[in-house]
Amino acid sequence: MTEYTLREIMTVVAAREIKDGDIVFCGTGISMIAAMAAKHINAPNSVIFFETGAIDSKLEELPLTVADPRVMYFTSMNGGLTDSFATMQNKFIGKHVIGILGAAQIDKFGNLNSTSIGDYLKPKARFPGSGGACDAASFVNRSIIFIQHEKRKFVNKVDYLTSPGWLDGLDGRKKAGLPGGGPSVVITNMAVMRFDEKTKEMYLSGYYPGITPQKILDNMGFEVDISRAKEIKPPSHEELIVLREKCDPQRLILD
Amino acid sequence: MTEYTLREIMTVVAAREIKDGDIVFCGTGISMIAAMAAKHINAPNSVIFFETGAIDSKLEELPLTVADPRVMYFTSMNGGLTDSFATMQNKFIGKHVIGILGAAQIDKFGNLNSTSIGDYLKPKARFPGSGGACDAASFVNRSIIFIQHEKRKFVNKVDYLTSPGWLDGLDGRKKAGLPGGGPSVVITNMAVMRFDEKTKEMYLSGYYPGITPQKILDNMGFEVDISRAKEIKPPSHEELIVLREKCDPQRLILD
Amino acid sequence: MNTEKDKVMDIKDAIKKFVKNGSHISIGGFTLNRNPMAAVYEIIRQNIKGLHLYAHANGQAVDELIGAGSISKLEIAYGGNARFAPTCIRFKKAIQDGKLLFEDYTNYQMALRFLAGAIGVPFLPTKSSLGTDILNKWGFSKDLREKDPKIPNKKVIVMDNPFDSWGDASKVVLLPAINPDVTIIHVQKADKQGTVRMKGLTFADVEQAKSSKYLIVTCEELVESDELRNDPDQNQIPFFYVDAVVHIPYGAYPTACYRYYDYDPIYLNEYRRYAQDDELFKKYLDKFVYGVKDHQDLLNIIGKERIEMIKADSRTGYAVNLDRK
Amino acid sequence: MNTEKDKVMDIKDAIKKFVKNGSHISIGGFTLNRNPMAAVYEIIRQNIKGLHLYAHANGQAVDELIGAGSISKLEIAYGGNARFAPTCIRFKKAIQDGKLLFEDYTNYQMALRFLAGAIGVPFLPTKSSLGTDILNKWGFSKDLREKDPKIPNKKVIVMDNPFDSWGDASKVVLLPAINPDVTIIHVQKADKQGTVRMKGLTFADVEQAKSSKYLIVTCEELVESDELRNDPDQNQIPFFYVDAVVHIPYGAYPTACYRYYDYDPIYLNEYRRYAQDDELFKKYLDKFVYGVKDHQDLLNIIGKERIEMIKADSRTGYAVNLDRK
Repeated sequence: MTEYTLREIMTVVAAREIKDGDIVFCGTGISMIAAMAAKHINAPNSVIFFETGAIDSKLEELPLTVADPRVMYFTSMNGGLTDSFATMQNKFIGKHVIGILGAAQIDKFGNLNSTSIGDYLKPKARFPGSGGACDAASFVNRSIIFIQHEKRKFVNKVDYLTSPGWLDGLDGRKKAGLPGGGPSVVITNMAVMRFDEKTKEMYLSGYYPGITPQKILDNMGFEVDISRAKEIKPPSHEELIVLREKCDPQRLILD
Repeated sequence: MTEYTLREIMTVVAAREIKDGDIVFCGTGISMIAAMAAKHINAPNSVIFFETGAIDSKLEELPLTVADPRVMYFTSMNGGLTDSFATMQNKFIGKHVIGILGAAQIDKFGNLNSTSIGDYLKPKARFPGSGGACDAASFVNRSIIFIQHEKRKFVNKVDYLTSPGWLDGLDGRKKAGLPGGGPSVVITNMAVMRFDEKTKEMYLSGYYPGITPQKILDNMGFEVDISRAKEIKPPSHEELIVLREKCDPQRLILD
Repeated sequence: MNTEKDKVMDIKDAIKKFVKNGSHISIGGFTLNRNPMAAVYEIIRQNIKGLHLYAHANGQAVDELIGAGSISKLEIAYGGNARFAPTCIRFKKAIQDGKLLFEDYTNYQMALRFLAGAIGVPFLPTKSSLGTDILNKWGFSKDLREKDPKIPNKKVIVMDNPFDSWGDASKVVLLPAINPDVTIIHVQKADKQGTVRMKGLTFADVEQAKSSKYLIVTCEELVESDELRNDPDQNQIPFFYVDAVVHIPYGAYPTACYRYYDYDPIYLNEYRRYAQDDELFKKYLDKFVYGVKDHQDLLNIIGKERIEMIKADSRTGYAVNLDRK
Repeated sequence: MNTEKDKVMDIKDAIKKFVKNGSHISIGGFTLNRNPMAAVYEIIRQNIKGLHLYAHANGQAVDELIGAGSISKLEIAYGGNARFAPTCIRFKKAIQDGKLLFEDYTNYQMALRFLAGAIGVPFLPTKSSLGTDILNKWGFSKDLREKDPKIPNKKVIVMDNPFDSWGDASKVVLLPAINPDVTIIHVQKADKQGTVRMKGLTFADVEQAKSSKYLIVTCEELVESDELRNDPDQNQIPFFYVDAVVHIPYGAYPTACYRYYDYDPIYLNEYRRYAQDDELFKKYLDKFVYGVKDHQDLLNIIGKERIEMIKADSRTGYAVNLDRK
């Protein structure tokens, strides 16, 4: 078996979530590599697009932000913010969009905080804020969340609800008036969590080789069902080659 | 004195209303020639733009409609409908836009009908409808109206109020929530009418050489004040040359 | 919505596949420019009926569709076609004869309604038409609105500005979104996958395209993707909005297509004469629409000389000195 | 708004003329791309204070303006700059220290707010942020909202869909329009009169530009009008929106300008180190902003080699194989 880093398995697991034909709303960092990898591996007809307005970029080099000039090359179209977000809010296109999001905090319904910890007006820690994350989380039908597995990040209640997950579960999104579906998967440095189809509560779906479900629970601020958990298939040699040689040869993100 | 046709004097009188620096919302037909003439004569820095999205077209030939390919040549920008109307609704730009409109009926407050005569659902006569006229009449600060001087056109009440004039006079526009100012001038085949600053009621401002104020009244369905009326200065030789040689040498519109 | 790589189709197949009796449709272009005429003629030839048409000032195509009896309901801002038809003739007749359900908006309002549909919101606001009969006179009955889920419950809504006087507004008009079943546009260039490049004005084509469930693009030139992707700033519609790409040179004829050809004044003048009279109009359809098997066949009837006459000049993009009387 | 033929100005004069203490401003670009840095540095040098800044994810410029103490109020969607600053450092510090009045929106919402201002409506609707704290947590107090006529009475309004379930919506969020006193954008090409052509993504520059009372355009190349008007389909802003045209090559440096140059990773990494500490940041300003007399002077300090290093490749539009660690 080939050696791999945690960032590498996280990326590969995310890439596997992308289906052929998906339109992928891509953030910065690891989510971009996951989307690039998916195109090379399992979803050749998926389309990467960026909130900045770039549609189906030819990513010869890894962009460092969604506004990197590298996203503007050889696209189907270069537009702007109002175009890209409208694409997700569009009733026909939005259904085919999958979002990839990150956050500083997450609760058991997949609600995300990327704004601040503590008092909103004078926080203990300030993060960048929503950017397009709340928009994507509002509009798209499925989303992938990346987050580090730490007790302070998996919390009972997020300090600021930046991006809607399943809100208070069940039909919470529908009651709030949100169009899309909520998060489908949470990918951490230890595990993969999914949401119960009915209650929309998070459960442990898979753990990386060498990690126990108990260790995962120990690193969370709330309990989740671990009865459905299975070990995750590690990245294949081919998957790693794609990641390392095609997606991030400079290791700008993977390191 | 040079001979001229009625259409020619109407066009010249309209051109004189355009001030240097005005942005002219231009319709089809005679209004286009008036705007073109103004640029050649009295308002070299006025800007012609079309609801279809063409800004500051170089009109080497006369366009027959606002969608004529002739409006697309050598513009500052080719956009679309949402751009052009937003330009008029824009709080900073809109104040500098002057509209040129036509209609089938007009009332004493300059409200226009370009939709239909008779019952709306099964009319005696159907016209094209608003197009962008109602939008322009809603947004811009000043407008020029072209209409034939006939009793059936100057009516007490328009059958369908397509484009807002001063509505019911006084502060009617403000009460309705309309942003711009109402019509400033009505140019007919006999006369020039303006609106009282306070009551917003139409009055006779000028009549063409050879036309009496009484004849004008005889051709209207309502009374207007004629005490302020003066004879209109006929088109100069220079104005006519511009019209005939630069604006419509094929006499597509002037005939 | 379609992410496939090759969506090239014949016009006959594209119309058959996407346009059904009773479909809600919209068409691109403005008065006598870039109307998707080849597609419109094909709709008429396929005898598709009961269409609900959303139009701003789409001109020639609207009049021909109405004249052919394809349309049962119409939402429109303007039915005119320059001096060739100050009011579109078959449109005028159909309304005066009470043969068409219709409802009037303004051009901006129709554009905003397509935009609302394109960006996925139920309505968009404007200050246009406050105080006018656009607000007061509704064409569709309350009954129809209640029965037909594809017609909004209200034509428009006037609302007090909830942000007080913010934006210098006391009131706004809310316009319901449009999401047609099918939109058809004719463009200058497209690739097989559906990336679109228009030249000249885009009118409301982009909004109409994006608001629609299915999108048929007919194009003057079917080009390699590389040509469009080497300068994607010039493209207006990303491929995934597109369901069918149809290559039809002169697909907008007899209307204009900027940088390719002008409108044909002879055709449009002739059309006017035919359109004035019901019997004559039947003859028009028999000769120019039913009587030809496809758009190329129509062009053959028109003849090379006329086609040459309207060819665009490379500097200006239109036919310089074309006799347009 | 200005229809004059020649609006060319020096950056010093343009900033002095249009940006005042307490002005409400917005700047173009996104994170590390096409920020109008030359103009931003000039604002800092002219010691203009108390600015109210409207930002979506404008990145580097926002952080420098905050760090220099130019900003007293901020409406923002995102304060990050890629791996150079996952959260913008001076932005983070200012908020954690309680030194800035601020209010959070999303990127789409800020773009829509500029669009609302540009098209002259008091608000625009979206479905974004329903159920979130974007709606619940307001940064500006009720008192400030009542006192300051340049701040809307409400941050957002949630409204039931007045068209019932039309557009598949039960509720919408209404966002108040933004009309800044001044917007500054940096573009690839402009002519003397102000017609603008950007290359690559436009971000929200067009909406920001059109929403603004005054508009300053800085450009890489000042070109003849003919060049822009020969293909006006590629232009994005008509001249009459523009009040000042300023020719500043490398005017977006150290951020990127597509097809001209890339962002400078060395500068941005150095900036991060300076920004971490208050004293160091003063040194940064002294050396790179106050210590240079204009943007060219800054470029001189950076040196030809670095400028050459970030030069865009003509095929891709960015600096291929640039070391971006």
